[in-house]
Amino acid sequence: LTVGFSQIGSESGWRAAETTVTKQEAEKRGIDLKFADAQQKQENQIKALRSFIAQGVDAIFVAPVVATGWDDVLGEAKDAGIPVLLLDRTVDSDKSLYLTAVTSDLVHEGNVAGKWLADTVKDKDCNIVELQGTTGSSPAIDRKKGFEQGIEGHANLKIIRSQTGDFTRTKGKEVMESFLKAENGGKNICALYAHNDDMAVGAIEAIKEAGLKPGTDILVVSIDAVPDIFKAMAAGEANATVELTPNMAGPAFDALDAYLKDKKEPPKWIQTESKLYTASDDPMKVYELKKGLGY
Amino acid sequence: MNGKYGRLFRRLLPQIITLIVVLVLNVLLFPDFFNISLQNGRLYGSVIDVLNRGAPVALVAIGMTLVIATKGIDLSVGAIVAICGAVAAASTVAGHSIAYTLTLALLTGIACGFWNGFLVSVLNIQPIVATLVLMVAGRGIAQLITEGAILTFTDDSLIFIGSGTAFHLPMPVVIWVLFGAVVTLIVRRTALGLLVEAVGINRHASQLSGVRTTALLMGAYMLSGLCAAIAGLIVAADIKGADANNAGLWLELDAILAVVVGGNSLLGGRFSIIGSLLGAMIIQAINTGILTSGFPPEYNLIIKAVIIVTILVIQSPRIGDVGALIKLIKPGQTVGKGSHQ
Amino acid sequence: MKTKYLPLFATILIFIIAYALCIAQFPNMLSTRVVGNLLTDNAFLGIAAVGMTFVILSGGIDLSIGSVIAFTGVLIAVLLRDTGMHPIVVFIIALAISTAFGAVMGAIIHYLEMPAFIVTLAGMFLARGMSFVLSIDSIPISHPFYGTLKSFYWKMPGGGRLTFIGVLMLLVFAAGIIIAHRTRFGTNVYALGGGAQTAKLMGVSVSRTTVQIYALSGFLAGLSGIVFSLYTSAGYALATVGVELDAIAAVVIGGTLLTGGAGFVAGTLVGILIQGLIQTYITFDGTLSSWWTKIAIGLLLFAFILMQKGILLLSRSERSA
Amino acid sequence: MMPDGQDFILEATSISKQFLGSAALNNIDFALKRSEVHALLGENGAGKSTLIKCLTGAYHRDSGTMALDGASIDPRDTLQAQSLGIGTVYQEVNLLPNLSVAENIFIGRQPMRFGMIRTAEMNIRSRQLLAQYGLDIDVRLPLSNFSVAVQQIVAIARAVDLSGKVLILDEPTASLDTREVDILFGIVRDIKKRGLGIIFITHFLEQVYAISDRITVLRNGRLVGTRETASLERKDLVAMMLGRELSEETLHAAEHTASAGKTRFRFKGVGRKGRIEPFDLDIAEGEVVGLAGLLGSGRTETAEAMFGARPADQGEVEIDGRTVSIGSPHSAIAHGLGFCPEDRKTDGIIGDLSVRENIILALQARKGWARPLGRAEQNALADRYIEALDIRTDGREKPIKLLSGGNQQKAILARWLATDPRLLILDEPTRGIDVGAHAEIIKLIRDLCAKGMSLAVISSEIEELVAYSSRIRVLRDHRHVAELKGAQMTAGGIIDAIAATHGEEGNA
Ligand SMILES: Nc1ncnc2c1ncn2[C@@H]1O[C@H](COP(=O)(O)OP(=O)(O)OP(=O)(O)O)[C@@H](O)[C@H]1O
Ligand SMILES: Nc1ncnc2c1ncn2[C@@H]1O[C@H](COP(=O)(O)OP(=O)(O)OP(=O)(O)O)[C@@H](O)[C@H]1O
Ligand SMILES: [Mg+2]
Ligand SMILES: [Mg+2]
Repeated sequence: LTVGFSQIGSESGWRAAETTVTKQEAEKRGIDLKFADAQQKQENQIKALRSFIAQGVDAIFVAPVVATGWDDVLGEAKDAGIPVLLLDRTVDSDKSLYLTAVTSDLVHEGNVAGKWLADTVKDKDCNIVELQGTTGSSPAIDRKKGFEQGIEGHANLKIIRSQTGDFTRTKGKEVMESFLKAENGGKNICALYAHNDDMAVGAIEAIKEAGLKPGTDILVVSIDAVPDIFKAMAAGEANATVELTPNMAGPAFDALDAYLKDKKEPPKWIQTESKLYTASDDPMKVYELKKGLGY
Repeated sequence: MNGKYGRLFRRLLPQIITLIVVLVLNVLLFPDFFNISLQNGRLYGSVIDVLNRGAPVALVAIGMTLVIATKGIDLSVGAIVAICGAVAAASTVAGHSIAYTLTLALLTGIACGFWNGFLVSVLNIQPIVATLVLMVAGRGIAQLITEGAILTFTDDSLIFIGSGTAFHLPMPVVIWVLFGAVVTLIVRRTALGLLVEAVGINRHASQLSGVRTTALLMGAYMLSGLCAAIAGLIVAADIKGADANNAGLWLELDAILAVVVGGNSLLGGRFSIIGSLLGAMIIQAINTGILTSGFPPEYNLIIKAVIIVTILVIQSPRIGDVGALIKLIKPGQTVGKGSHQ
Repeated sequence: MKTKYLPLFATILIFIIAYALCIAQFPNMLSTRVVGNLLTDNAFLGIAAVGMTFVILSGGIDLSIGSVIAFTGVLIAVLLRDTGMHPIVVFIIALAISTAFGAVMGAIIHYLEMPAFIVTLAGMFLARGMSFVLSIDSIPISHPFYGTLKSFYWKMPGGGRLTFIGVLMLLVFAAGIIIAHRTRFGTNVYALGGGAQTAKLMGVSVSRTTVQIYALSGFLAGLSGIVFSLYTSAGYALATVGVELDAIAAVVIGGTLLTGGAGFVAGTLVGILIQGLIQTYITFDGTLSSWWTKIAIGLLLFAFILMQKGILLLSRSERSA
Repeated sequence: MMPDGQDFILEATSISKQFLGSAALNNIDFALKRSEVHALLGENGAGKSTLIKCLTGAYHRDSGTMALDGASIDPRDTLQAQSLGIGTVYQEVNLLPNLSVAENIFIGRQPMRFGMIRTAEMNIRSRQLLAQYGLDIDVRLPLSNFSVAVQQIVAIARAVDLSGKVLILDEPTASLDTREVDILFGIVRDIKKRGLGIIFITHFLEQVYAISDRITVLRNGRLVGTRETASLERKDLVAMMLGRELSEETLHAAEHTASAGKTRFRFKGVGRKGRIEPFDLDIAEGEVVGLAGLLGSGRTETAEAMFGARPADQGEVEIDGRTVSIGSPHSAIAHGLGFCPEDRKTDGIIGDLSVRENIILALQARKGWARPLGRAEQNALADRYIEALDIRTDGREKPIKLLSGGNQQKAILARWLATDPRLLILDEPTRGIDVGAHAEIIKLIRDLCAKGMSLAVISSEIEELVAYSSRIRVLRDHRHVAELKGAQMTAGGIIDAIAATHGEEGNA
């Protein structure tokens, strides 16, 4: 069985882990995985899909970089009789064009983070600063939306500053530094919400350098659950993270298997769990578990 | 002596004025901009942030200035930053000493520069394409070293480079200021500066005059590699980890911008390292200003573009030449000034 | 053989050799599907690269095209979503804006004597920023006219499709070749690349030509944006990041000198095809990790440049011998 | 005589032009008649080229008025001047090296059909045009494929073709040999008959007397006067230009006595495939070897092979009896060689650098980057040569590209003299240099030889070669074919030796 996998690229540790896990899962099942890295470009993904079709693979996995613009190429795959499975993000094409989508719910992730914060601070007034992901990317848009929904109805919670940190540690740290300066040395800030853990890890450094205690003076909540955030959590410097599992391929392969063997149509959306981790979840243990996954 | 410094000052006046204007804008947006306090034995404040965060661009701009002076360009610096950060991280994680790690990282940078220089000066490949090769492949090499993950390390002496303090200043600030001063002195106290300028203006004529153009070009790219390596160490040490995916991303554009805002011509020839360093600070001051201003991030790029265009229009060789501005508005009119031969 | 055409022939030769090598390894690559894909997938890049060729021939550079493509796409999507205008009207508006954008950059470059690199870099920031302001979300386009345009294709024997946008790219290249070699504007572009001062003394209107060149580049970037919106049926502010570098690489691989004055529009087409070939090859291979993909692209790029140098050197020494 | 307004085709009154404070032109009046060749003369830096550029819109004059055919004109750029019927050849060959010869000739006025250029037609017409100048080349090739001389002819052909009323030639003959000059003059006389006015700038006084009807002299940006050529004595003309008399002794060089010392440089079988056939050449201390030949005969190639600019691929070089290898200019300079190239614009000046930096460059390169010349030392060197060679500049810090052509040439010469070479190779050293300076340079060459320096000089001016050479090599078709010594060294003898080649012009 040959499966083509069009990955977005390798812009973060999380994605590297997803790639690793996908390769591991394929190997486990004896599947020949054709891997294509799109360097963050949709046009490259479309090209890759077309090449897969031209090669005549048995199925295609794609982690779409953006939701729109897939109708044509998915149609071509359908014409060629090749099932397409979406990993980690979905597309807004007609549902008949793909077999299934294995994704988490990005809005839900933000929501979980928001809810956690609302529950944690209770009635206390809390000024939140937000580190957004890359402007225009769907996780940035949806995680922002979800978080805002999560804190809705809590008038004491207020997002006072929101700026992009491009999903990177360096920018996370730099932007946090400017937040701290702008908000009275950080004394106005009660919590930090970062769209991914990497930015949170960078921001934690900035908070420490400003002479404040992350996790105590400023609460830190973020998304992804990469190993390094658990280290921070163990040190009491981060408070919560929402897991985005890198194992999207496992369920996808299972669905594909069932479909090819028994012609069993899987559900159109296989949602992965968005698990909340806090300091009470034995962070060091999770860290050890996750360390080897290629994050 | 006085005359010499007077000339230098006049040459840098536009940059100094621009920097002041940008800083004043920052103060208008954020009155506490110039507040500096001492925190844990280290100066703390937005201005210090500008100096500190501007370190990678400033360092890379030093090498880029010389490369541009030779009529070249180095697009690979961002990738070299990633490679050297990854090399350093991998080396400490493997348990090597700090001296070994630093040497290895810096040599790697120089080797990358050597490769670029070889393509440009010996194989005569156009600089933009020659360095494009490493720009594309280099990030892959860095990812190969870290396997796509962020390679974190805990070696305190390495971390010191990024977040340590010397003379109450963050280490990156000390490094770029010192390194900039050393390179400026070397280039200006020897004949190197003159020879580089000659090569950049007319390579063939310089060669016929006995200038070793190949070696000089090679040297310029190697210096650029070295600068990128130092920047790579700082970037990695700053976050205690090597992020092969994002370290130095688009840094080449910022560095080139810094060189040009610093008043250097992209066509090669006359150059000023101090100008480029001022340029780097101007750009960082803009970036920091945008971050502290509190505008939504959708506007970041527009603000940056508008400020850059404004700066360049003001620094344009045609400013003061009101005619040019009028002509821009209604082309067809003549300007009462001679064009140069 | 005329010296002038050597780089072009060298590039074509390399492409043929490389394609043959690919087929030897993956016989599947000799299919009309692959050929059709090569044209369709690179249509937007090719169109933008034609504009870039003119800019580079004149000794300039245009870093804004990637952003302008994205901006055009978002603008079209927004206009189609929010107004009842027909796509053709929207296309005209989009082309007018992108052309004007290019013309203004050209005017700034000429009249304020500022380096093209920086002016177009600012243009790149500005166009990208404007697309964010228009919409940070990706906007789908579902106008029936898009369906109509996409339904124009010729199914080649073997299952490959010769699409509307693929053919459009070829037409743009043909037009580009004619403009470059058969019009006064074309000669003026080469003249500027040979030396603006001299060109001026010889009576070339440097100001008009410069503005026209960047306007043309803006126009083609806009056209490329239309093609890209057809290709993806959407407008997205983060699309086509870094396309300018791909375009520059294609132009240069195609044998055009970045210093200006020498090169061919036709060479750019080969450059585009070579880049597409590299990518297709890597996908067919399918064993490379993300990082090895990058390294391989870099090395293949290098190999092409070296081969080009080699062929040129060989043929030169043969002639002088 | 017709009334004034009718008589003059081009009239300029009180033209002034300032460059950053220094006045290049000061209230110049200039009038060109129909059907006349008007020589514009003056020392290097007198303002001749600047005046031309003001007349053709390349520069914008600060003040003054112009009239063409009695109607007031104000050309905004060269394009407009061209469309008014003023064709110009500027001093440095101002053509586009990357365009084909035909495109250079026809740019902006290509034959068109249906909005498209008729390339074939354009090529045919270019060929026909150049044939009038005895040039039979492939006009489809890029201009850069051809030597400066050919480019010069192309520029002239283009300007002549363009000019409906006025033709301006700024030192068109600087790199042409006698045969080409004769052809050019034939054409100039032709168009003069057609009623055009011709402005002609040169430093060759024989040419002035051969072709011109009237002479206008400039000095230091001021008008000295306009005279009928027929009534102006050569000696008076020189005095007008220099503002002083030039002694007969310097003007007419005395016979040079070959004081051959011991042989110092020995080039044995040096050559380069496809460029220059292997040749033997010995040069003794204090000797001047002249290289004569037609354009494209391989003189420059000889020089380049000797200096390692395009290293020889065969033969060997001995200096003082020891075999050395010269693989690059750098090693040549280390061995005491110097080379002043013929194309000063592309191979000589470093445009944006100052006169001082240009002068010290080769010396600095020889010393290496680590041993910089002190500023005081640089200043002293620069000042010395500015004075010795009479380089007209507002100061040693002026960018060399802003100097007049002849002064640039002198600065390049200074660059090499500053290295104190043992063998100096000069390729057309006196191109574009005025009479006064010309005499100075010839004197300088003699002095240098007397001090023991050896020289190899390439020049298209045969008189000049005779004046200072100890021996003269004659080249033909990329081969050294004859050597003339002593009594054989007369202008006639050289021309005969060269003429043996005539008919089968080197086209390899
Ligand atoms: N663009 C410029 N900027 C400043 N000075 C200039 C410029 N162009 C010319 N000059 C100066 O103007 C003076 C006249 O120069 P011009 O070229 O007209 O001399 P010329 O008579 O043509 O000399 P030559 O015989 O050497 O060609 C010179 O002193 C020169 O240095
Ligand atoms: N009249 C001509 N017709 C055709 N080709 C020519 C002519 N003159 C020169 N060339 C070409 O230009 C090339 C370079 O000539 P080059 O100037 O180096 O020769 P040269 O002997 O140094 O002459 P000079 O120094 O007088 O210009 C020659 O090899 C020849 O191919
Ligand atoms: Mg002159
Ligand atoms: Mg010659």
